[in-house]
Amino acid sequence: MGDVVQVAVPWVLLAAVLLGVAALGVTALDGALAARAAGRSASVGAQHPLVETARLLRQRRRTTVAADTLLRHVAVGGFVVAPLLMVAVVPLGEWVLADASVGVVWFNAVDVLVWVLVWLAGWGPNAAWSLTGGYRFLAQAMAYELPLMFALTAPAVAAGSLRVGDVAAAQPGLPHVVWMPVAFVVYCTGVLAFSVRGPLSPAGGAAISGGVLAELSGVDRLLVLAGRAGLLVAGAAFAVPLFLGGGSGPLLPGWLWVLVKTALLAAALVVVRRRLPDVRPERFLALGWTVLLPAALLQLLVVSVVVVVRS
Amino acid sequence: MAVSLRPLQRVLARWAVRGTAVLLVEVPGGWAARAAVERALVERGWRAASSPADADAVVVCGTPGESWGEVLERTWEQMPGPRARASVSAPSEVPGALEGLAASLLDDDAQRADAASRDLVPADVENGDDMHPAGLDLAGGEDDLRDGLEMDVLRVPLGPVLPDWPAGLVLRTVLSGDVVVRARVEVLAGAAARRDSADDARRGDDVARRLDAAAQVLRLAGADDVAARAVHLRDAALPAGLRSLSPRSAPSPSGLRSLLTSSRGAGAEEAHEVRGEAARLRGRVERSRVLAWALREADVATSSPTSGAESDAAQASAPGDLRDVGLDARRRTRDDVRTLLLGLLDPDARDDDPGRRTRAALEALPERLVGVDVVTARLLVAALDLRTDALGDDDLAAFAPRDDEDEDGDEADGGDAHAHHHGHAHG
Amino acid sequence: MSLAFSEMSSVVLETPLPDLSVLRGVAVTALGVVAVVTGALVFKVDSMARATYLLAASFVAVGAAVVALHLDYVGVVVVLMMLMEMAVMGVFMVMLMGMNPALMPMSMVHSKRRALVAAGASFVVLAVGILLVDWPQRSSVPPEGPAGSTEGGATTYSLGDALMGDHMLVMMVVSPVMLATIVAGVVLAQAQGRYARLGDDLRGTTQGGRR
Amino acid sequence: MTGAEATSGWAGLLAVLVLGGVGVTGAFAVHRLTAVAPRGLTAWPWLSGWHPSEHALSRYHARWYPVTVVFLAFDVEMLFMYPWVLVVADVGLSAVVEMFVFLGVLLLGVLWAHREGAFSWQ
Repeated sequence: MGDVVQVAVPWVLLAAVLLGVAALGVTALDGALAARAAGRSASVGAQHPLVETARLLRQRRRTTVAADTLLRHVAVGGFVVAPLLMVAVVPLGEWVLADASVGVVWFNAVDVLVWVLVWLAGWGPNAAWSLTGGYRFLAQAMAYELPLMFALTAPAVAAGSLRVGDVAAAQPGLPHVVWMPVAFVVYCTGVLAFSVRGPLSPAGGAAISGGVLAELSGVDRLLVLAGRAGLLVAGAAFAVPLFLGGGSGPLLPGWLWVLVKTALLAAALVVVRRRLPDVRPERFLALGWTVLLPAALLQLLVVSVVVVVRS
Repeated sequence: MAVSLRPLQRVLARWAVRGTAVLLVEVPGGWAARAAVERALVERGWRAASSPADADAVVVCGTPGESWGEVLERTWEQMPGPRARASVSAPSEVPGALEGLAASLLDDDAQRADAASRDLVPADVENGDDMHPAGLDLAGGEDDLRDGLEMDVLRVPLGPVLPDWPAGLVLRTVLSGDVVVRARVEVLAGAAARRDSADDARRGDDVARRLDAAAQVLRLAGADDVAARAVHLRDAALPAGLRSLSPRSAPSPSGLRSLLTSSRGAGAEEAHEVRGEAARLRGRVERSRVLAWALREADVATSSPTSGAESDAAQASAPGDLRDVGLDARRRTRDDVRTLLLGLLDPDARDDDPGRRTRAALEALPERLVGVDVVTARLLVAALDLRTDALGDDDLAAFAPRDDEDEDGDEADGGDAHAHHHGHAHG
Repeated sequence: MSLAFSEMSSVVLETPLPDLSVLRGVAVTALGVVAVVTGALVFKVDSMARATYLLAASFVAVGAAVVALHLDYVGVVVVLMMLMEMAVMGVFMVMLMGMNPALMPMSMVHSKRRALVAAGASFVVLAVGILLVDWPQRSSVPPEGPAGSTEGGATTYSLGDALMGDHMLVMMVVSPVMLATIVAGVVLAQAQGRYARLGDDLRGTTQGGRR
Repeated sequence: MTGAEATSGWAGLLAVLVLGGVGVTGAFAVHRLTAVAPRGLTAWPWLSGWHPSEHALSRYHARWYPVTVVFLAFDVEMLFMYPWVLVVADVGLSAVVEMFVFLGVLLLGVLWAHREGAFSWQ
């Protein structure tokens, strides 16, 4: 595999299109699984993203009395921008939009941006359910963020670089996931948490009437839903260079391998998400600090000792 | 320009209606209707909405009494539009009602006319002043039960318009953050509550009702697929008279579904199979470690009768200070949500007097919820399987809505629960 | 498709770009203005949420300016840390405000005169310092790290090198300080410690000790 | 080194921001044409059908604040972590020992906070 080439700015459109298609894909898969569980045809369920998009494009916007409209808009728009900012540093085979020397740290910064967006989405509408959703998300963030950070550093230590392209290139034969499985699992837990859906979604959920979504309708809701699907995809895409060997693989060109691996991991995360019940943040908090954090640190220790011995 | 957009808007409408989100409102006595609507939603590929902002349509299940007028009207006003509403009091009315909703939502011209005719801002929004922006009070402060910090509390009524919530129940909570500080129970009666509940009892649909409550707990806990299974079983357990079948319902390969659509009446063999399936579902829930882990300690800081002398002593030694009591009781209380859930899924359990049980549970509820976060509170309420339609007239009188609006001073110590806002403070 | 892809990128890559140092100067200046304006607005708004996130925006602009100066890591980590700290700080700002944190006119300043004097004095000292100090000229480029294909990457490497080598003392001092922070913070913040829960003998046999 | 490389990717990220902004604005513009009414409604926040008694924006009690203290103290450590990542291989074992002694001390603090119940909500 050659080195990563930074492509010209207009290719950002392609990145956006790929991200959008993948977001539709994971939502369709989720819809299909839900329909099958309810005893309906999965193919009808798979239309869910298109149907919901049409519904929300037609539905009127709605704001609330004395809402903080500015902050609400920042949150709604930010949900779409955040996943784009994440995939911008992910190499598609040999091309990357932004070849940042500290791409791993950049990803980390954007995933913290999600905290801000969720909390602002909760604060903006001046409504009890939204507010509760935003705060519960931050409580959960206290539990997943540190383990996630250490999980991000493990592959970087192995590659001796924070540049995403270097990390991808550092695993020609053996993908990182094989010898740092704990970091991979912790990383995936983090992705499930920051994609604001599923078991680690205290920001929403039936028990708080949708939480941060409770007062959103029309295009606002559409953008937040699209953004959180995009976050799941972006999280899966970033795992490819970090843990899954980047574009390496037989027969297919590198860029196609990246897409295939991203799609498979995103689909796996959707399936896992459906099989788990919501975990309340107070339960997750203890787990994060007493299990995930020490496990991630232990993994990091193993990786760094291996790296030292190897060099 | 608007003319050229019409075809696009019609296409959008057709697609949109395929995934209509319906806000379900259950009135006491409307249980069977609600179950029928839920089933019809699945058959159409529609879904239940989580809030008015999410909803295209609202369906009132049962016959609301007078006290419902205000909440139903306000819910309607809060829907963004396109919007439609319907009311069903019996399962047989469901297919027609949903057809009506679909037709109304598809009528783009009428929906646009409705949208154009609405006020952009609610009529009762005022200019207000610094202390009452938009004419609404600012939240008042109160010393917290746990750490003594003075924080604001919010008065958040739970119900009656709330998915997966007992029919007509209004829990007037005071929340500090997401924790219940105080709660008061009211019940909005349905017009036909008594008669319907008597009918239900005669039909012996207790298994179905308990499966329904279990499905609600599971949905609230985010275990959607298991919940779908419980709903499935509930429908199979329904007596024939309570099933309504829309003409669209397609046959499905699953054995239970064909049972369901046979509509020949719940014969002994059929009932036996449902019980077997329910027992299997119970085993699945019981074995699920993840579910156990997620639900464990989803219980209550309470000084309920089971919590024993120690916590009573603690209470006596520090009236109003619930810190120790809460933690002690949390350790001791083992009838948590999971246990209740397993009980609901037990096909052999009997519920001889749901009315009395419900009344007792409702009376104990405010105290049980003190110190509990709002998510746990909702899980607990669902797991208690409260049958408001089985309450007698005197029970309903005891829980009648009050107009005094002095929610602060209602339970226990609300004395100093008033605003502490004085002019311009510093950051 | 891949052919078009590489063709296009090579075309753009070969296009001569304007002098980057000029661009960088413009970027740093613009970001500096953003940082100052958002920072000043912190004191103008009537909402704790807005104040907090304006401050965050100000720090993000500072981080971006640092990136524009080719200190990639320091810049991005400023953004990362400040978003995180501000998100948490926002929670406390909202909680500990003596009044409604969003819907009332409020003043974010107090001890106005002393603050003005202190701010003015420190501004003058710093400005004078900038103008008078004989800034060293850069004598060499940072050493190439294994990944340091860009200048931004190399500076990160040398930062790590310094931390693990010459400036090890920094880390060794920071760690007990942080431990002390954790312990002190929890002691102060935790209303319900072990002794309160389990009694004075920590066996849970006696009724909770009361503070 | 070509010009684009020297900017080390920040132009691409700027482009993403611009595209995101254009996209979001575009979505709102499209929605004005497709929605049943172009202007949004203002409604009272939803409280199960009841009128709110007060504004929800208030001094919200986040009961997990003890955790934030531990979190903020611990996350400062990440400042050192990322640069350390680059030099582990070159510096060798001493870098690993140093960092993990550092982390070990912090973990002691976490363990202690756990025993004090900082991670269990009240």
